[in-house]
Amino acid sequence: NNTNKTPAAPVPVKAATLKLGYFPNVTHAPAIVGLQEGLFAKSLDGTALTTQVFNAGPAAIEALSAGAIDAAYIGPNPAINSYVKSQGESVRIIAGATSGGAQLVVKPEITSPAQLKGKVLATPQLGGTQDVALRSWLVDQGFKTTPGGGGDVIINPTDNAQTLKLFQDGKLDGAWLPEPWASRLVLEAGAKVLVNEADLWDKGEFSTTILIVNKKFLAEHPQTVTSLLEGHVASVNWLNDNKTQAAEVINAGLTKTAGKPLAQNVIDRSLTELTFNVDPLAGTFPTLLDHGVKAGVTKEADISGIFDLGPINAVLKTAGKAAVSAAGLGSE
Amino acid sequence: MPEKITAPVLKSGTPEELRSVEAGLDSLQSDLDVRKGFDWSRVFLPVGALAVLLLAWQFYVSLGLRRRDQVPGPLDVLGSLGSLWADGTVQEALGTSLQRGILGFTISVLVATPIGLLLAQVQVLRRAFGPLISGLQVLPSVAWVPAAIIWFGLTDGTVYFVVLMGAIPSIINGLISGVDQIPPEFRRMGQVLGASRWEMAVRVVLPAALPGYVAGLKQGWAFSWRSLMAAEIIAVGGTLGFGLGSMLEQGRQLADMGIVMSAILTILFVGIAVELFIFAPVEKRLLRGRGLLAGSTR
Amino acid sequence: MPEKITAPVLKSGTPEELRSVEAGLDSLQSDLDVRKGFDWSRVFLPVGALAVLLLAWQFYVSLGLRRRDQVPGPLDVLGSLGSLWADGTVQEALGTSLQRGILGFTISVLVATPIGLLLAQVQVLRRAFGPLISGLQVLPSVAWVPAAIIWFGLTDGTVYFVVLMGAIPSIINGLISGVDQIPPEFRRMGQVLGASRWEMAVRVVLPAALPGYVAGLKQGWAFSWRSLMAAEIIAVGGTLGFGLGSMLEQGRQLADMGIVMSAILTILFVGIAVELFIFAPVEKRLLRGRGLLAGSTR
Amino acid sequence: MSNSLPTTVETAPEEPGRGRLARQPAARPAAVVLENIGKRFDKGLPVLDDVNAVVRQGEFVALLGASGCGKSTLLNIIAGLDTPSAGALEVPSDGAAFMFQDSALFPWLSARGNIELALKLRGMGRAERHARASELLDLVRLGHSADKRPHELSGGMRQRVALARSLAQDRPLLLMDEPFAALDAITRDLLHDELERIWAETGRTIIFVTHNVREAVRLGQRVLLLSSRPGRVVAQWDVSEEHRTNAGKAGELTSEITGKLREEIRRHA
Amino acid sequence: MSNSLPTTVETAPEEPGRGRLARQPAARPAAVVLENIGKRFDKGLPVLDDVNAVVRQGEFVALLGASGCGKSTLLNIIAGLDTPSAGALEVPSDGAAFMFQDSALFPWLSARGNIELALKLRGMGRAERHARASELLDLVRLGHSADKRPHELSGGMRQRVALARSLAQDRPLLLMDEPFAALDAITRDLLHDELERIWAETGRTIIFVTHNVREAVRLGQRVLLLSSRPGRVVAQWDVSEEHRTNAGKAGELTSEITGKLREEIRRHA
Ligand SMILES: Nc1ncnc2c1ncn2[C@@H]1O[C@H](COP(=O)(O)OP(=O)(O)OP(=O)(O)O)[C@@H](O)[C@H]1O
Ligand SMILES: Nc1ncnc2c1ncn2[C@@H]1O[C@H](COP(=O)(O)OP(=O)(O)OP(=O)(O)O)[C@@H](O)[C@H]1O
Ligand SMILES: [Mg+2]
Ligand SMILES: [Mg+2]
Repeated sequence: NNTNKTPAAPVPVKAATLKLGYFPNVTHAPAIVGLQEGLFAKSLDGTALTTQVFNAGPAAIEALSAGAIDAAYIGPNPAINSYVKSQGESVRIIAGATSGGAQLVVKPEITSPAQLKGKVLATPQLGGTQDVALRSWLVDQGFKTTPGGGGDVIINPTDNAQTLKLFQDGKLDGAWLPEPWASRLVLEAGAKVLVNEADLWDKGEFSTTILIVNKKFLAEHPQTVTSLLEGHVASVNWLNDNKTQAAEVINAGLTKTAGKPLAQNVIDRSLTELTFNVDPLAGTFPTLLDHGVKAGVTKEADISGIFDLGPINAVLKTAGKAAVSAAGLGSE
Repeated sequence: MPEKITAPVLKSGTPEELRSVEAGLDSLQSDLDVRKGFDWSRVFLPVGALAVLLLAWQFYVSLGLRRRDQVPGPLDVLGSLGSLWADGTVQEALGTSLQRGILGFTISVLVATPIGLLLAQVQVLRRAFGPLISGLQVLPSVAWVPAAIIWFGLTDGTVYFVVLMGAIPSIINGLISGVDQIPPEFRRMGQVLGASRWEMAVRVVLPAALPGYVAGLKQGWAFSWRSLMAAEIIAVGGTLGFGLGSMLEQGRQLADMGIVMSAILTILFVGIAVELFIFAPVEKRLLRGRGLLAGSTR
Repeated sequence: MPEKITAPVLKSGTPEELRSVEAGLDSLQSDLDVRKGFDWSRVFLPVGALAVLLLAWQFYVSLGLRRRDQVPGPLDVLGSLGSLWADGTVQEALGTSLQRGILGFTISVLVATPIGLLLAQVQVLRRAFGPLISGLQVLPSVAWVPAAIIWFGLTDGTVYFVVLMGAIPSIINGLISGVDQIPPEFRRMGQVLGASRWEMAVRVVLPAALPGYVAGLKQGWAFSWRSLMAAEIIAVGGTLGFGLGSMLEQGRQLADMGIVMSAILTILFVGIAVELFIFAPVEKRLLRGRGLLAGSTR
Repeated sequence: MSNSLPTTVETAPEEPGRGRLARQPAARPAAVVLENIGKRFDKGLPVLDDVNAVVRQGEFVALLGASGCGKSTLLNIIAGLDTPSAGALEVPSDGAAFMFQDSALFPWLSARGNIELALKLRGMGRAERHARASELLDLVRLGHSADKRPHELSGGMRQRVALARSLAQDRPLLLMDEPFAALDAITRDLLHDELERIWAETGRTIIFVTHNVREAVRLGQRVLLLSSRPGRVVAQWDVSEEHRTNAGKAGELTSEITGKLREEIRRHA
Repeated sequence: MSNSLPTTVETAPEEPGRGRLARQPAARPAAVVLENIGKRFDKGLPVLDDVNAVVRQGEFVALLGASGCGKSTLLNIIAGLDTPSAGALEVPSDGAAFMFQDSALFPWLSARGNIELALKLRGMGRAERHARASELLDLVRLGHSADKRPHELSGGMRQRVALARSLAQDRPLLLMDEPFAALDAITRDLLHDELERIWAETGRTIIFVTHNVREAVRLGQRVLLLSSRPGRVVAQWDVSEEHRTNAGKAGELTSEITGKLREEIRRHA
């Protein structure tokens, strides 16, 4: 694959293999279901599919950037960072996957935002979606925070698994977390939801997981990308059509890759918080970036061109569905 | 009638008083040691120590200071290990990691030894690159990951690269330290015997530095194994196999202390086994051959 | 009239032929060395080597094989380092890490030295716990993180715990290896001189093992520094200060190779500085005091 | 004044020691008793076999024997540094001062430091230590090299530091393994006198190994000859006051001992 | 037959060598020439100062001097292991065989291994090596301990292995630093004979250090005396055939040399 025999005008060819990266996580359910149900295999007919499981964003982005994988399910922030840093050379967002499912969960005794003064909260990673959301929300609530950790509320960017332990141990007062961690804190550690991120966004929609591809791969193998998207759309549709079976199939996939399924109540609660949608919600991206700037963790940057939604719209059109919008940030 | 007494009867001169028992016991011990074949206390003592630690752990857990899912007891871990064993995860992880660890370490040794000898023997090279190598030694494994991914993609090449970058500087430094401690008369004797630079390095310097070199290898093995664990966290499954590091990380990601502890115990077990069955015998032979075993506790 | 020639004029016996120049140069070099004060070649040579590497790097980058954001050139990194310096990030990270590294290493040495001596001197303890310590040495830092977090939460205690667990087994093993290499006559002499166990350990065994021990300390420093980097990735900012490890991780999160390379260069710089200004002089003094410097390239 | 004892040893010499010391060795209690001492290393042939000897308190005994016959091994056993494989021994409860065959100086200490360590380990205070070390260094003619490290000393100088260190130990029994081997004839003579003076003053029991038969006769009250493979006390001679004053007599004894030694060595060559 | 030269050295002895060798030392070319050699370590006083000497090819020269006077240092300089701080020297281009004062055996090799390494480094094949090593071990009476490691050998045995190793080197110049110091009188005599035989057979130039004046007169064709602090050649004696055959003459020379040595040492004590 990735052969480039005629530099001037590469003739698009079908790739021999497609290397897909994802996380063993309920927010990556479209990937898990697509693999479990053989939806990708079916749509990628003729192209071999290999998968790679990552635990963290940086390694996935580094691998995608270097061409070690061709496409990946990932959070919007790593994708934006990579796009900005490479001046648009590294990746393209080709579809949405999951939205919603992030909450600020706190100790039960905290019932109002005002009580957060001087408390210690966790987020998954500095400058990540939830981190930015928390910081900008705190600014709206009149608190001051700094990326270094100072301010009225102390923010500890910490691994989610550690956050659970720390919270159980009473060493954290709360955390802004994606699924399934928000659910785990609520169900396993007795946390209470103080803020649901969905309430902060238009229509309660914000992107949690998106599908991205290596820019070069997209240029060389558009057919393969289209095939991938067909599988992706099928997978998202399957999730929306089979809500009852979803938990079981996802857990089977998690057992295979993560070694263990999620507890039934955790996955059930997670799935009610998450929405699966091929729309990347491009309209929220400028706001995302604004929040980051406001929170002092990102700099102003130009992300127009990050989306390449042509292929997905073609697929949606074939299926007779409505096109998704790039909100002026790329081709549709 | 000469009475045969194997252990010496120590009587004092004028006041019948026993001579320092300590010294007597010490020399007795070191003398007896040398004679035996495989000394089973080498296995039973560490196993015993481990058992005591396990008991202490169980006791701590049974105090109930912590929630069981946060600090599982030995039995819980055993259960978790058992189920991981039953579905083959442990075997797979252990096999993958062991294979990588051994191969990576072997390559490291083969690369580091000539470099180390060269640096130890040629002052200009040592002065130029010695500090750099010490600098590389303190770079965390994760620093190599982005570069490794760029160069090798998600292949075993990446894993080995990270392992090599972890182990090689350490082995080089160990060898150099060993060479530095060679008494100068050995080199002088080599020179008198007309050894060429190569012969000096291979016939005099390397064997003379061997005890220090093996000490460096031990540290290098630890570095390579730890780097391997770090490399196995990059990505799980797929083209990169599933190793003990992946298992540990998986446990952490799930906040499942049973898996975490199972991985830790397996890694610990590998470390102990390598020490007991590889390094300890090699060191013992080396020391004995040079008459350094007397008085040593090896 | 005796003509004074400082360098020896080497004339051969019958056929006027120069004696092996190599040997002559070698001994000349080792002789001259000892006399000088601070030898600036110790600084210029590594700096030169580094400069050559930087040029090679710039050359590789200028080939344009990789995207600039993936493999930034030295100048890009310098720019990135400059802006990180301007906003104080590098200084903060360097200060935090150095302080933690030095404190953690100091505690490790203070804890490991008595344990190492005890293990090296008492066979039963060594047999029981030696393999365990070798096992602990190969445990990756990340294995300690869950336990550390349970015990210390997100405080510096967690960082220090991870650092200690990384460095202590390595220093213990280094010391034990050093002690194993002591020629037995030193212990025997100590015994003859009537040294108690304590005096033997402190006045005979420890000084005799010092060169090996310092080699172990170097490896221990590398372990502690690498463990520190791993610990600083646990959490970035917040209640835990922002160190070089955090900076490296942040660079990776932001996919900013400039920050990553800046962190790597800073870590490398610390490693080289510690080697040049701490370990090298200590080792040199040690070796010179024992007459081991002749012929060595230190 | 010789009596060759091929296999058994007279435990108490009938003859009193040299006249220059008023003490009567036979009357004094035994300091070292060796009973049927045997020693073998690992899988090898026995090095010592059935060694019997008694050394009385205050005696000055020379031990002679071919190279490799087991003299150092025997001293090690007496010092408690090695255990015999057979037999029993009686030694002073507070150990022995021992000067090893190789000087075994601690390379991290200067000549003075090596001596001071010995003094420190017997519990001497700092000021006294310094003075005593200087005294001992002067005794062995090394006052000018006190601050040199062992590697900066010549072979003979190292041996003298080791001698000074062994004298620094305040033990009633002093074992010396070829203490003067690396010294020139003149320095050796000087140190012979010093050693004799110290022996007379302190009344220590001294057992010393030498390859120099003349030295053995010059210093020893009694000379023991060890055979080779296995080592065994095959002969002993008492050295009387007469041998000391009469050069001819001494020469006679020297050649007698040399003859016996030659005979022993020939048996094995 | 003595001539004391307090400061200058006659470069060519007028007297021919012992009759047992037909060669005429004076007629033969110089093997080692030392011109105003000076040596000081670091900051210390000079150890050697203005040493002048010529050793002709095939000569057997004994070097005498007080302990610590610089004999080993001088040999090191001749062997090229150390550089003089002043002066010039001429040595054979292919280096010298050297037997150090401490045996300096490689502890990781057996006695045989040590000797075989010397043979290997001069390029000898495996089979020949083995045979030659056995020969040399027998020569030093260690055939039975060939497979022992240095730490399993006695001091004298180690010295003999080192002797065998130095003989294994096929060099025209052989430097020996107190080669027999740790040996008993009889073994020493045997090895004296062997060394003399080898010297006569191979015609090597030999410079050896000894503290035994008798040994110097017994073996050397010429005896050089080094003074102390600084080391300088203060006297030399030619040893003629007459000294060898006539015990009285030899004794005379021995006491003359001893007297001179005593005088030298007294100047400094
Ligand atoms: N550790 C050992 N292992 C095996 N054999 C040994 C050991 N130590 C000594 N021997 C053997 O014991 C014998 C006696 O050695 P020892 O050192 O006592 O001799 P010695 O009489 O002191 O000789 P020398 O006069 O040469 O010093 C030798 O044959 C030696 O090879
Ligand atoms: N590396 C060194 N540094 C400083 N001084 C040294 C060094 N080596 C030797 N010396 C000094 O040089 C002098 C001569 O030493 P050398 O070993 O040559 O004596 P030697 O004549 O061989 O004595 P011996 O008969 O005791 O072996 C001594 O005073 C010694 O202290
Ligand atoms: Mg001996
Ligand atoms: Mg000498």
